[in-house]
Amino acid sequence: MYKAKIYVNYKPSVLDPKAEAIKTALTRMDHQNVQDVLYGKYFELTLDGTDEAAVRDQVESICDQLLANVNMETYRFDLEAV
Amino acid sequence: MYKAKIYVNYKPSVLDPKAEAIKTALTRMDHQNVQDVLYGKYFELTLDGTDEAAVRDQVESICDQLLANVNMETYRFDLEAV
Amino acid sequence: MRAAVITFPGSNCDTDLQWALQQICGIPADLIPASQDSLAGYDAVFLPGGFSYGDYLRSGAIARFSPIMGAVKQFAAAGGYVIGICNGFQILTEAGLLPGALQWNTSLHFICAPATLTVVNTATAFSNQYTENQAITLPIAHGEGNYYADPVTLADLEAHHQVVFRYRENPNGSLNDIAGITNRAGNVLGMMPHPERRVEALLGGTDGQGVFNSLAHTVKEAAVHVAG
Amino acid sequence: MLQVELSPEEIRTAKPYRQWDMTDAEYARFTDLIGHLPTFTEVGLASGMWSEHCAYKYSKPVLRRFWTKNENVVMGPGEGAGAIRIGDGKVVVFKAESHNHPSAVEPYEGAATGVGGIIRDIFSMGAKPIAVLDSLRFGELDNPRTRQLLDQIVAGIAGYGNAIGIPTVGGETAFDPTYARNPLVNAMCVGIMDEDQLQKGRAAGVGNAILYVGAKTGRDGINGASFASGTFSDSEAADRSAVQVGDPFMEKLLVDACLEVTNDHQDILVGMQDMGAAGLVSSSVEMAGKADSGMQLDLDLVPQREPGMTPFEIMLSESQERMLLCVAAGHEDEISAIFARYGLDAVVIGRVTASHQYILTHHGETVCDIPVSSLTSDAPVYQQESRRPARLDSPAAPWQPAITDPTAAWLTLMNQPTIASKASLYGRYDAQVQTNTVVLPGSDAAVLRIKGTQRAIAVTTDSAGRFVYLDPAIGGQRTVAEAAANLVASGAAPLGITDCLNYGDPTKPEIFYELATSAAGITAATKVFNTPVISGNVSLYNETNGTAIYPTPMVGMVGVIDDLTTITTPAFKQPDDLVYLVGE
Ligand SMILES: Nc1ncnc2c1ncn2[C@@H]1O[C@H](COP(=O)(O)OP(=O)(O)O)[C@@H](O)[C@H]1O
Repeated sequence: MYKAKIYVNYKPSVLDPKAEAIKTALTRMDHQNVQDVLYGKYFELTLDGTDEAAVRDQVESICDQLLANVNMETYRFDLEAV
Repeated sequence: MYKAKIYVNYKPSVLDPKAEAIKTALTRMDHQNVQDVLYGKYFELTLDGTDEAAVRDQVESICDQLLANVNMETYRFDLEAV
Repeated sequence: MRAAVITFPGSNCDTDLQWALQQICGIPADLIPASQDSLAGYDAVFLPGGFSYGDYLRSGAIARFSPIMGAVKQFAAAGGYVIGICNGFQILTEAGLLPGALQWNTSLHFICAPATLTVVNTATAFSNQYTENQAITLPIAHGEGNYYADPVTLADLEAHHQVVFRYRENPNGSLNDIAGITNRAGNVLGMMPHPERRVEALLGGTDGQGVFNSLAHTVKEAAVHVAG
Repeated sequence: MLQVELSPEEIRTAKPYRQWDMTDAEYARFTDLIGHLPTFTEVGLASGMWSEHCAYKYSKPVLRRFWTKNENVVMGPGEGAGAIRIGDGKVVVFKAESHNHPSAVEPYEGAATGVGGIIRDIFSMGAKPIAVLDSLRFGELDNPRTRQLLDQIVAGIAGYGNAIGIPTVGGETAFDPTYARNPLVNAMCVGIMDEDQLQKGRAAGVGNAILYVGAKTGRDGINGASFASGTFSDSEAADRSAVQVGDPFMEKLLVDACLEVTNDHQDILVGMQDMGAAGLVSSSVEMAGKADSGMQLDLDLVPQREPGMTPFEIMLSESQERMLLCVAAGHEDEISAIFARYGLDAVVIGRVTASHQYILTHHGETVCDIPVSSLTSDAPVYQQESRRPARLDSPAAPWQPAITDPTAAWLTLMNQPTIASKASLYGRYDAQVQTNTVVLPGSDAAVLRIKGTQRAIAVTTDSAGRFVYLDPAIGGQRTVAEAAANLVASGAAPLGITDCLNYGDPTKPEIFYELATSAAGITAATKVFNTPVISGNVSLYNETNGTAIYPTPMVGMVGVIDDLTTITTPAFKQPDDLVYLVGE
């Protein structure tokens, strides 16, 4: 069994309206020292399997096909046996 | 300067229709070995400051008031000097 | 001409489209569940608006894996006409049948409002009944209609005249005011505004009929050519 | 939530029911009714079913005096929603519901699940939902918390209605300090159907199956009904146990599947009801009660999202997007197969029985065995004491505005959020999906054509809390009159109303006076306009730290336009047209 911790974020070149809105809200709330906000998605998948390389490939393809839209997002993940 | 890596997730007892939908989709896509899906939010804040304890308190209050809906979500974060 | 309207779980403009096609524009239209995997016998395929699979991950992200999407891809590859409206547009980009992606509106709000568009390309199968630069008004109703493509893709779209409709006043942050585009081959259209909501004077106007009538015209001409 | 279940004897001495707002006298009454010391589950079910939210124990004497019948009414109060004829063999089905408390605690999900709940009431009757309206009250917008409430509540209504594909076509929004801590979120849903397809929520016919459909049961919103019947205080501001999350995608599948069942399988569908307040217990026991049946349910068969749920939790969970059907014995698989096509689970969890007992088993043990009526018709009803508030006898002198600069005065008025355009709010609602909306939000009433006919219906929601506060009787009349005027201005003939009665704590005599007197005002006006009350909902205990909101009855009215060409809209049409002022 493996646990994959997956991070999906907008590519730096894409303006993220949600992150912008959070930054504006923080400024309004007197958190002017917040320089930068990144807003992403975080997934944890628990996968049955014994072959780490195979599971890694599987997670890669799940990210690529489903969890991230590679037109505007990037992803990375950590895999650990559990 | 500090970087806070913040994870916001639904409380375990709260129904997460989004995670359910993703799990169903994965099953349909022949990823039957995915046992469990958690779908959360991930933020990175970059904050000016020198006093780690103060920045920690600040991040705590940002999470509590803005980034997480404590009615249904829990959060955790790591803080590192950058 | 015979049209297929795909019903994904969570589609909610499928019957509106069928009504507009059939009752108003006289184009026979069948509702096809997304679980089906054949589109034999149709001249055009419509992907309707709505919230397919709840749109819970990203709009259209899960719908693209429905069985019918294999058939839609084949249908498009063979030159068949495919039209995605609103959520249908989002599905087509997720499926790679159209370039780019649809992001959250810059206001972060769902917007339901009439939008005035310019028909910037009338040399397409979907717009030939409009006049060049005609202003038309169609309703928009979306939260994620903010068109994004990387600079190279965007330049490419413009260079090949793939933009069909542009907003006169950009409601959602779309790059280059894009409201609707085709693929390079010109047989796949995606648009955020809803032509099916603007086909009856009773409901405020008939500007949307042009999309359906253009297509009917194109299909009829093609049939005449084949017959001739 | 109690984790350890007390024995009947321990319950008698430890009185855990008090924390669920059940009194010692009610406990004694319940014990008498069932003939034994209640088990933990039994007393828990009674606390939910005997709450104001389910039993209307304080408001029933008031509701009984509403005028509920005329020649057009096909279904009056008592079912999921009322129904009234519009011609062409069709009926319009509608009801309004409040979700004030949940929205104050968790605005987005509170408002969203409010919309989800009222939609289920409509399609549980077999009607296709064609429109949603809302009625919103907030404190003044200078408060950041109020702005956030407004934003999130509107987002929640939009998030649910837009996704499910039912247009939100109208509503009203006003701001007053009285609602600062008790925002009002009332939602109304309207559906259309053929009269002969009307469905009822009943479980009849010994041996017939009780089918559970939709989302799994979780620990969300346990005993929300008794939560909704409590007031807020500062110390409880963090009461957050009753939050439910809506899943409009699931509900969209439910609507489509349930309508297919009601349209095509009338012969084997005995009854249908949604699981709303007090979840599984209220839907099942009410279905049994209405048919004078008994019922036995096996709780191990109830689809559960979490392990280890107790019978109390299973029965009182308010998980959303669930329906209960009664299906003729032998046809269970036929119906389940339909739901399966929509990707929905439909599970037989019990049967109709010949006795009049309500029997629940869990892990092989009987955890509840009580008369059905002990939870339904035998719930207590209280005649409250009523006292005319002193303020009504010493009204302030009428205020005479002195206008020196009309332009400035006009601008000040237009600047009031209550008067200003609400386009920034309703612009977030999909008002056009289903392509029936002829007159969009922003007018006096919304107008929807009925496809396949020459008719249209007009719908509006109205309330006037400040008027009712100043004069409950006239305020009640005025609320109905305003709704009627909105419809008439659209070219429609008013047909009937639904209502949400939003008040403070009814055990206070002054509050009860406001409730009873304004309801009498509503009744008087409904007779004048020939618009019976065919459905409604009560939200009491809208109080913070002992102070109640203005008494705020909300009226949702539906009218019919027989000919599409006679729809009227407010805008001036042409230069030189004459403008008339009609009335006194
Ligand atoms: N919350 C709302 N939801 C939908 N429509 C609304 C809402 N608030 C206002 N409207 C629309 O704007 C019109 C004017 O709103 P408002 O000034 O609050 O009410 P009224 O003029 O009916 O007293 C309403 O008739 C309705 O069409």
